[in-house]
Amino acid sequence: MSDALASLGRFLPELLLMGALAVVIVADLATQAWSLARSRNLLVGLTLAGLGAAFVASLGEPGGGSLFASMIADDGLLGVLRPLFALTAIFTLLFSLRAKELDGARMGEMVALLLTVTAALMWMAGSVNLVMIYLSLETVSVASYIMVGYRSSDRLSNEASLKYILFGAVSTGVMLFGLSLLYGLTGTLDLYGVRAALAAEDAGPALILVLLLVAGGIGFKIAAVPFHFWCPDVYTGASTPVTAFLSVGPKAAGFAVLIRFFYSGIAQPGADGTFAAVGGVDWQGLIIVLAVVTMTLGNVAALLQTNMKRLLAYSSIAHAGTILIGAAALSSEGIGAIVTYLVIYLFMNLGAFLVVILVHRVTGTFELEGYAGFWKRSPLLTVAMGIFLFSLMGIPPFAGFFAKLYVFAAAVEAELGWLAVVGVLNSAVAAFYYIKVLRIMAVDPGDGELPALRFSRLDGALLLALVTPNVVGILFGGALEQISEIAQRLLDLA
Amino acid sequence: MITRFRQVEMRLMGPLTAIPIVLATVVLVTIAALPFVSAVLSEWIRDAVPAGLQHAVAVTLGTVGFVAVLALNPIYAIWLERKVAAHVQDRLGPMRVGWHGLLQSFADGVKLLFKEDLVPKDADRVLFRLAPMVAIAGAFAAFVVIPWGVRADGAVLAVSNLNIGVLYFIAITSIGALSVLMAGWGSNNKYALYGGMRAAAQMVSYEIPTAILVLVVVAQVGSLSLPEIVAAQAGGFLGISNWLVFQLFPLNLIAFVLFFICGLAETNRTPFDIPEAESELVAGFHTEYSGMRFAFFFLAEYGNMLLISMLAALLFLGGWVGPVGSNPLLLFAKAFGLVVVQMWLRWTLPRLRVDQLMAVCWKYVIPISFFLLVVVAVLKSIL
Amino acid sequence: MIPLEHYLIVSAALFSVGVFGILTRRNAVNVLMCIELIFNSANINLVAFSRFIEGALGGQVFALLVIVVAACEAAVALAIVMSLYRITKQVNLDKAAELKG
Amino acid sequence: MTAAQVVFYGACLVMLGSALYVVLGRNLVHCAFALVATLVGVAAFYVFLGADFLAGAQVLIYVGGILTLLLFGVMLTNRIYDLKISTGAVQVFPGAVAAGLVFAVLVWIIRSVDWNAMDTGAPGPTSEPLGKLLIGDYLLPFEIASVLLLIALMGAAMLVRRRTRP
Repeated sequence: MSDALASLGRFLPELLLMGALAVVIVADLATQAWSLARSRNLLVGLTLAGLGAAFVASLGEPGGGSLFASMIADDGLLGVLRPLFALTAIFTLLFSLRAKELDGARMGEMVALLLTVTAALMWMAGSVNLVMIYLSLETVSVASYIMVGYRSSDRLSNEASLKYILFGAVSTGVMLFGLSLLYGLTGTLDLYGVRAALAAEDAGPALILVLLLVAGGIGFKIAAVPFHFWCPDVYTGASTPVTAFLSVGPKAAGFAVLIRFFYSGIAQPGADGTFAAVGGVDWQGLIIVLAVVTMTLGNVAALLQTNMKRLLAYSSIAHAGTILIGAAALSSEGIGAIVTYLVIYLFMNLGAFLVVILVHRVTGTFELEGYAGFWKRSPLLTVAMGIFLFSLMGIPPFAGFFAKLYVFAAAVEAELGWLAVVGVLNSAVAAFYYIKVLRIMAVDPGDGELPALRFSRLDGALLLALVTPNVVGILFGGALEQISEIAQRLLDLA
Repeated sequence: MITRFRQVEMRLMGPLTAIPIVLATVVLVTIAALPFVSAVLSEWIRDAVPAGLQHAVAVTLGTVGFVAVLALNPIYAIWLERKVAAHVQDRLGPMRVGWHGLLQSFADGVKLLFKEDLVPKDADRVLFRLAPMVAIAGAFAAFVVIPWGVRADGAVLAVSNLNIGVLYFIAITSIGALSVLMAGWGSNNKYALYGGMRAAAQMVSYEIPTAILVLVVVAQVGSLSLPEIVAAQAGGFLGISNWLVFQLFPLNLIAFVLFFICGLAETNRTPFDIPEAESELVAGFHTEYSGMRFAFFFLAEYGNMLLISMLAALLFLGGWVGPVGSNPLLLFAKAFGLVVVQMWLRWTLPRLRVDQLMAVCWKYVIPISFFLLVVVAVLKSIL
Repeated sequence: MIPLEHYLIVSAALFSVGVFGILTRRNAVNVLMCIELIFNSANINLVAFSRFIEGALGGQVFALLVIVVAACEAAVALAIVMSLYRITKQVNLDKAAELKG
Repeated sequence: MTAAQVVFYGACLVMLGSALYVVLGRNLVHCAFALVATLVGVAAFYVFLGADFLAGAQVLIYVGGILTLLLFGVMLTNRIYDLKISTGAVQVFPGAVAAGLVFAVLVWIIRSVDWNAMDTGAPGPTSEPLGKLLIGDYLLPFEIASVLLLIALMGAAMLVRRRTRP
């Protein structure tokens, strides 16, 4: 009991989110009679306050050690990802104010879901116990299913949600079966205990089976091939802010679980920051295969897309593959590279989705033809999109370049040079479809005379907030180093 | 002619009336002497039965005993219900068959036995046949964990004395919801289906407050085992002041009333009998049933009535302990008292509407139950 | 005494049956039932290991929480099925193909 | 063969048989009721493993809750008069091969691992130690489960509520 009380103090961001959840639910009930706009403003304001407070509370150095009887590791990985999740949620919330799909929708459930899922992402990122991993992953999933189906009178939204939940339930069910076998093999639910047990005794083929089953659940969350089938449909069916959220938040948390499970659970840290697999199974090959297949398939499929949201869906699959290269490096540099990538990915991907939302607001379409001639209507938006896409491509001096650089450097360091080469080649393929979008926006003539675009102040602020980190990525070098270092240094591998 | 027929009837029925009266007396005396009977029986089992079979024989005997009581229960309960109904409505009720109509239920039973066994042409035969069996199995299975009393040597008089007795009870009663869904769907009749779905929704909804209110008791006693819950209520002024219903006044009184209301709803009794509302849905989920299958549903309904009353008596009214010490008959007296209250309510109160029914559950009963649970838990940790 | 392997093999069989159902069934609610089979097979494992390997109740706590999760997932999934059914009047997964995966 | 073994293998048969019916049956409502048998069989397993509280919870939540939900799902998403709800199963043969393969691999692995099973004996009443674990070591998962329940309740209610566009 005293352990729980002691843990509460270091659990402030999550507690703030839960407090905000309670307030929002009551406020939603109390304002049922209000006009839509008025209750919407109040709810969004309350949620922003909660998320902002959680963001502030999550800054600063993590305390190390574990919370709640070894359920959560309060380490650097969690320390970096907590503010990232809060930030993603803040952007999502502001996006949803501008998304045409959510015009006139009641926001009570949406903000409640957003608060819950943010907290659950934090739990997921910190989990060092099999029960916690499973439960937090399911909480994120269930909240995501509902968010995807939020427009319940819309057919696409419902279909996407149904596919998502059936696919998700199967993958997590399969993962659960794997976790149950792992529990039987090691006799403990604690991740560090699992490592100790596996280090003492090889598990052989049973562990391979466990890894394959668990990879199903994690692969589903990070949208890695072959567990990606839901991704394009869900991205298309969900309202765009939700899509933007799903492409950043759960993916980052999925990678955190991947790091925890593979690095803390079935690998032993060596002296020079490298890791060695335990339990008699060399799982590096599994990650490498996943990375190569995911990257390649994502990029090739993205080439064929004519719908912006589907294109971004496949692009996010390809990025997941690139990040997996960092996981295959089996070194703490690889972990740092993953976390850095995730931070930068937040700004570039959310930026691209913001442009999609703003374009959809005036054109009402997500098809690529709708983007024709935007240069004439709004040079500013086109330039912003250019920056986001160049960053996603990994062109210097934009931030995305550094993200890729770190990952590839980690791979080279781990003597996986050929994997880095595959990654670079894939980036070249990716350039084709990103540039295709830009060409349509900048070069293709739009049909007829369309009025120039006007931004609201919120749009301008959001664009500025998302463009800046991408542009000044090079200046951020120091900050990125620091993030990477915190994530590595304090990764609690006890 | 009619007078002549009546005379024959009366002459025939007069002596037969002795049967139900004698039967009831025998059963009641056996129940009162149960601690003694059981001690004698278990001694006999220990001596005369081979070691491997002792447990099986004991369980079989117990099962036969309570099945006998459960089978007799509706015969008397239906008669009682008709009498109560009649007197509420300023009538006499059954008077013809036997003394004050005591043989009426036997006559009805014989009639039901010989009725044609109908299965509608387009019905789902498997489910249609299975539904009454599941209904009665669910109702009877719940009785397995109901303890009837304790012997002098401390042994509990129950077929199976589970230490999670209350949880088992809540779990098994949820099977009832399945049986009405089966019946509703299997009949291939829209009234039956609507009735079945309403009944299932109602049972599932009211299961929540029932479970919470049981937890109110469990939180105070600190055990899921029914004999321990009863043991905690023994003693006190006149042997009744320790009954849970009188503790923490008025919290437990409210809990008891709510529990009883939930019990009414779970057994689909008026004012919660919307699933079988005659004026709306013909007869609800058992519209298409006749003969013995119909009788099975009836048996299950009266079994459930007795069950919920017994549980209320065990949880709140001290079970088998009371002013005259400890005796199984006390439990039966309390339970039958509550059964009569159920009948009284049925013939006094009007029926709720579907939306009112759900509103009562979700907007009032569940929040109040939660409130009670929290307050009781806090008080328990302070006191 | 029933040996541990027997529980595990029964659970593996249940898992395989669930997988078979997921591969072959096309009704959304039916697929949900098959998912429940998978959850249950994992739960049998957890409880069996908790008794035979760990000797503590960790696995039982896990199984209890899995049941809770299964309930949540079923509730949300059925809500979505209902919602979709209102729009399309069918829940056949092959026909829910406005979105082509 | 002792009585316990007879009951155990009987439960296995019922469980697997009804599970097979769930995936092979033509009538969806029958499939749902077959699932009841499977779930009760699993509860019987829990009893065998000494997990009495879990067995109760299994029947209460699965049979009383989830199954009723599923039945409502089946009954409400199909026309009332249409009793025969066939679900055209596709790719039965490849599906069977894949599932058979999965089963073979699982059995091979289960038999190849040396589990070091020790029988610690029936753990006795589990409700009290389980409760203590839930508010002790597993406090956080327990609280997360309550958040999950809350959000699922809210979300499900929101999804089925018919929305009128303003």
